[in-house]
Amino acid sequence: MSWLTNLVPPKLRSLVTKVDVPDNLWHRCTDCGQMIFHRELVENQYVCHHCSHHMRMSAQERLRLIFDEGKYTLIPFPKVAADPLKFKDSKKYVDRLKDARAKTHNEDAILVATGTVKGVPLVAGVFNFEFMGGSMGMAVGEGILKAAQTALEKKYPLVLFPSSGGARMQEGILSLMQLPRSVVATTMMKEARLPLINVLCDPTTGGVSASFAMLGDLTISEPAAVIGFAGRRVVEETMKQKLPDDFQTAEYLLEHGMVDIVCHRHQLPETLARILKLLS
Amino acid sequence: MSWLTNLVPPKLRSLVTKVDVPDNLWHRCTDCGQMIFHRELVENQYVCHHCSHHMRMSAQERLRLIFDEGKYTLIPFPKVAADPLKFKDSKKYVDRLKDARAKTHNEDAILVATGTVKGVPLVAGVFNFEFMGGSMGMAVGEGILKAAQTALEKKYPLVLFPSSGGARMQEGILSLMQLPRSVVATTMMKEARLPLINVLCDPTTGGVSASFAMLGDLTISEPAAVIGFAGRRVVEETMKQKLPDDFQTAEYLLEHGMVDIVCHRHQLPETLARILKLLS
Amino acid sequence: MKFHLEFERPIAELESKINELRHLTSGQDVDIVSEIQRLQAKAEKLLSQAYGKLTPWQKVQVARHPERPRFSDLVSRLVEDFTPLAGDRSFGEDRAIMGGFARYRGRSVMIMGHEKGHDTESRLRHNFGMPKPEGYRKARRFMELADHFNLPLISLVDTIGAYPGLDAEERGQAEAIARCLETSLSLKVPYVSVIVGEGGSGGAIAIATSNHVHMLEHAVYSVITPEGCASILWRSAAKAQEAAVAQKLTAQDLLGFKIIDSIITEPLGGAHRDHPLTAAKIDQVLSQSLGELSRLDGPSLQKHRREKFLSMGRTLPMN
Amino acid sequence: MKFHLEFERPIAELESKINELRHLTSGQDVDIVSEIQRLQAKAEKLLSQAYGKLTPWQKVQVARHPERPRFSDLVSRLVEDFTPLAGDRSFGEDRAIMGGFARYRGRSVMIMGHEKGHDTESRLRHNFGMPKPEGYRKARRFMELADHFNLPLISLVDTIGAYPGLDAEERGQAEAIARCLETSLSLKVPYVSVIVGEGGSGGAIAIATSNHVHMLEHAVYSVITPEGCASILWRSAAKAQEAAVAQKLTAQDLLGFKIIDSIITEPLGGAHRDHPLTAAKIDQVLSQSLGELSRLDGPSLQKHRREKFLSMGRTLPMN
Ligand SMILES: [Zn+2]
Ligand SMILES: [Zn+2]
Repeated sequence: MSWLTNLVPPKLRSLVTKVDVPDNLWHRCTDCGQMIFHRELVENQYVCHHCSHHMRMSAQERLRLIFDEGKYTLIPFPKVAADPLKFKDSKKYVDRLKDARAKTHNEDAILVATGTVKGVPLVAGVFNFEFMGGSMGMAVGEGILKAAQTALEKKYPLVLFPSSGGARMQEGILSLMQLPRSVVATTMMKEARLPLINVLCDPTTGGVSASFAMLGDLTISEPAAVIGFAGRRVVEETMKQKLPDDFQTAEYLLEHGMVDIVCHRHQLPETLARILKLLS
Repeated sequence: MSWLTNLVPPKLRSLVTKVDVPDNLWHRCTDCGQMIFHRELVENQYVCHHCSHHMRMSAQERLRLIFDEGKYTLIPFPKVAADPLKFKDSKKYVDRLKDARAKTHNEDAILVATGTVKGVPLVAGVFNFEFMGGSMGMAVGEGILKAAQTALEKKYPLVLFPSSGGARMQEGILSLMQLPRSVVATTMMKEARLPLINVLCDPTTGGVSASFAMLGDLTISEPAAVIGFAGRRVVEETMKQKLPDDFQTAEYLLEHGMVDIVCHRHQLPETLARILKLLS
Repeated sequence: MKFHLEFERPIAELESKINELRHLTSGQDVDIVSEIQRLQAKAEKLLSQAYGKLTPWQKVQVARHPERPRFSDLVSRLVEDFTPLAGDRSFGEDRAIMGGFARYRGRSVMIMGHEKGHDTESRLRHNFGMPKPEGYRKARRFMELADHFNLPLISLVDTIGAYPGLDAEERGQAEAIARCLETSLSLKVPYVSVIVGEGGSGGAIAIATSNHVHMLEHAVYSVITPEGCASILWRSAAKAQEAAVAQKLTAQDLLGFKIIDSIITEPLGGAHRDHPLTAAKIDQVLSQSLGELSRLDGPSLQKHRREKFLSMGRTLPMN
Repeated sequence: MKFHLEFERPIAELESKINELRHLTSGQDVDIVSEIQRLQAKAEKLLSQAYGKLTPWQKVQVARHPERPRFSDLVSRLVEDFTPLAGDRSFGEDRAIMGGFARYRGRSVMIMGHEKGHDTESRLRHNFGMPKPEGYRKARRFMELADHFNLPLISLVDTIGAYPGLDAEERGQAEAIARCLETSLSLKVPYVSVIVGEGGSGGAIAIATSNHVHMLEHAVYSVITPEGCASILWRSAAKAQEAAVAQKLTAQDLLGFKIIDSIITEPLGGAHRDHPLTAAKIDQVLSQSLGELSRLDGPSLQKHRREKFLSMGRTLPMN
């Protein structure tokens, strides 16, 4: 199971594609346990053929799948101070960053790009869960701000795809400050009356859910994505009782009034385009 | 028990003072059942000495108790079409109106007045529950609108004291239209950033609660006042189970986030003045 | 047509006879064909007679007809690209009110309305069209989204009233309705309502505080149900028929009081007999209404709406 | 002082000795009096030494001290005519956040903050200062009221974090916090925060997105509790002390990162030893802060707040 990352806590562990997997590799569905041929999985947009489980995918893959003909333009955003806390747990933060960069070929946990979706131009900000659990630090904050700024300049809608365990603890208080900072970005979009859609991907938790991710004009979610503020285990310890099976899933949030649409990945580009055409 | 009115349904029946009660008359507290000397009751602002139960009182009495030295100026408001539906149940609406006017010496279920409360000038709109259960028809709508208009002209705060079973059924759809009409009044106050306080008196239910009464900048309530949309009996029939004893009381609404302050009648002028001084 | 109201029985019997005869002939038997034509003419005459002089109580029954077109029936015929949105963003998703973005005659709009459901399962799912506070809070979100994106707002009203339950009271039913009214009166977009079936009290006005209010011919709109009115004023719910008369709750009465802007005629025998035609008639009025309103700017639309409600009752004769 | 932290024990023993001696003398015995003075000087020196070099973990303990001044302690000393308001207008009254109108140095303000409570009953009543969604929605009401009436807004922050319960998650804890941030960033009134005790994660920033953020000398402010950080990154909550060091959560660290605007010195031996003096020191800083901000108009205040947060981290050295 070399294709399972161990970097993140077990509950966040998921199927992660490597850039260089051979075509004949098999994956096991993290939900139903069935084996799936790598090529088939990619062709099916990382959705299990057997149970429709939506697996996580890299930011690059998502950009390729969302944009028409897989074409998009990456938008660079300012670099940030590296490791201001000189943080170290069992490993130095700088080394974790180095590893994550090597693994993902991304600078940090977000990619910002522009392109068209079924003909509709938009700016997308896509989280990469493979990059330190998609955690939001200063770089992600800059990415979101740059995404909004680009949307404002071009008068495009902004679609954000969070997939994150929350704030990046290794950046301490600076990561907490990304909550208000990312909300400055959503506020600018709203003041310009440009559409802002969040597509919540698995998982959208912690500081990410408590900031920009809940502030879209519309909130779409991928099926079964985990969405919540406190982690399931923390809540379990607090409540000292078993939680409902569907606790913090997209479907649970829909019933609790937090999500507008739970959308199958295959329908996502069409859905986004339909809505954005109505709002333009 | 001649001093108990039978005009209104039992649950709305309450202690009602007549204009000509002799000083040596006794009242029975509708809550604890203790007997109270009329003069003492009036002196204690219609609050039971024994159990602090806040009894209903006429609009005139309330105006006298709220304003400094009992002095205020009544503000007339436009007359409305009489009985446009030619409504009749066991009795003609026009006759009910005639009786209510004779009994209360009021034109309809609201009085609008201006004066000072602990030195703070304000406009008050006070419901008279004795007048057909304080029901809101066209006249009450005009009263509320006039109250807001006067407040706007004088740049005074507006304090409304609903005590009403809801819309006046005998005016049919025209009474339903008082919901949006009264909300035009609250909206004008807010747009002018003049303070709008509702003091919910027993009862504040039906269409009155579903309009201006819930839209104050601040919501104060008299202790134990019944506040809700659907009547308790209707809810009981819907739920087919016993409701909590304190269901729809002011204290229950405070716990459920709908009320800011439950204020003893004796403290009300001081509380209003303190808040309005802070907001001026 | 699976369900017939009491006064529709003779017509229903006639129609079932016509159907029987139709099965007997392949079109060659001239006698039977002419008999069918004769009966059909008679049925239509009966329908036209019955629906031409419906009593207020019969209108209540027609407005509550289980096959009367629902929000879902109408929305599928009135608009394209309907994209339902969900949730009040604080407690739950209440399907007694549905709504979302859509394309109406080529133009983007927000459309919302009460949904009663059409069978046991969907009726339960939509709580029989009786919203709880989260339904009104969702409606308010729709209003605010319409305003934010400058989209005309359409509401289709069909509810017996707000849900009178413990949970609804607990979570502020009154506040939720009041807040809907407040938001409605501040919108700066064209806002048009159609009373499609029952316009029930606060549950209805919460999403009918609009620039133009139209009403289907046999719909009813009142401050309280006839049953509720009867049980309070007559002390007997059985007096509902009497109350319905006294309440003046028909479209014809309401037009007289200048509470509604127009009456939308229904297909012969009521809206439940022809959903597509009903939708087409609504479409016509909606289109005209939105056309008129789109000539006003935002502040004028807001002012128009407020003045419309302020003027209500003021022009009635004084005695 | 009924409660002593581990590192305060030697001082506490000394103080109890001083108290004993005080009971022995009526002030005539010169030897005892001078002994008391000597011990007192020693106690003060010990206090000054201990509090002059508190470790981050000790600061966490001081910030969590059960006798640390609470919202209620401070509000009664900072303002007059405090009029607490209640309710989120949609679900409930959450006493983990308190607030209302008040008069501060003669001027009307809105003041709010987390309230942890001071004994078992009040701790339960205030849910140990851990807000649920209705608490944040109430806070948003306070913000909107402040904006509506053009009143400066003061927040006193002291929470271990938002309540991590099923009900809180169900009703949208994340949404409620996010919405608080959104409202905070749009206010057009002066907004000043003081981190009084614990500044715990999203639960704190929800009411600390202000124009000026001040912090008591021994308060802590972090993205996650040291225990939570340790259990995730060190895989053991027991490593909390180590995590506290790595997190750089002290006022001194945060001033270095330009996250806070100033440090408010605490009375000798910590805020819990002298509530009135603590309030006086907060008062001084608040007054200066509000004075400065009151020179800006509404749009400038909003812009100042947004730019303050946008600039955070941007001026740090790149490597
Ligand atoms: Zn599977
Ligand atoms: Zn009593």
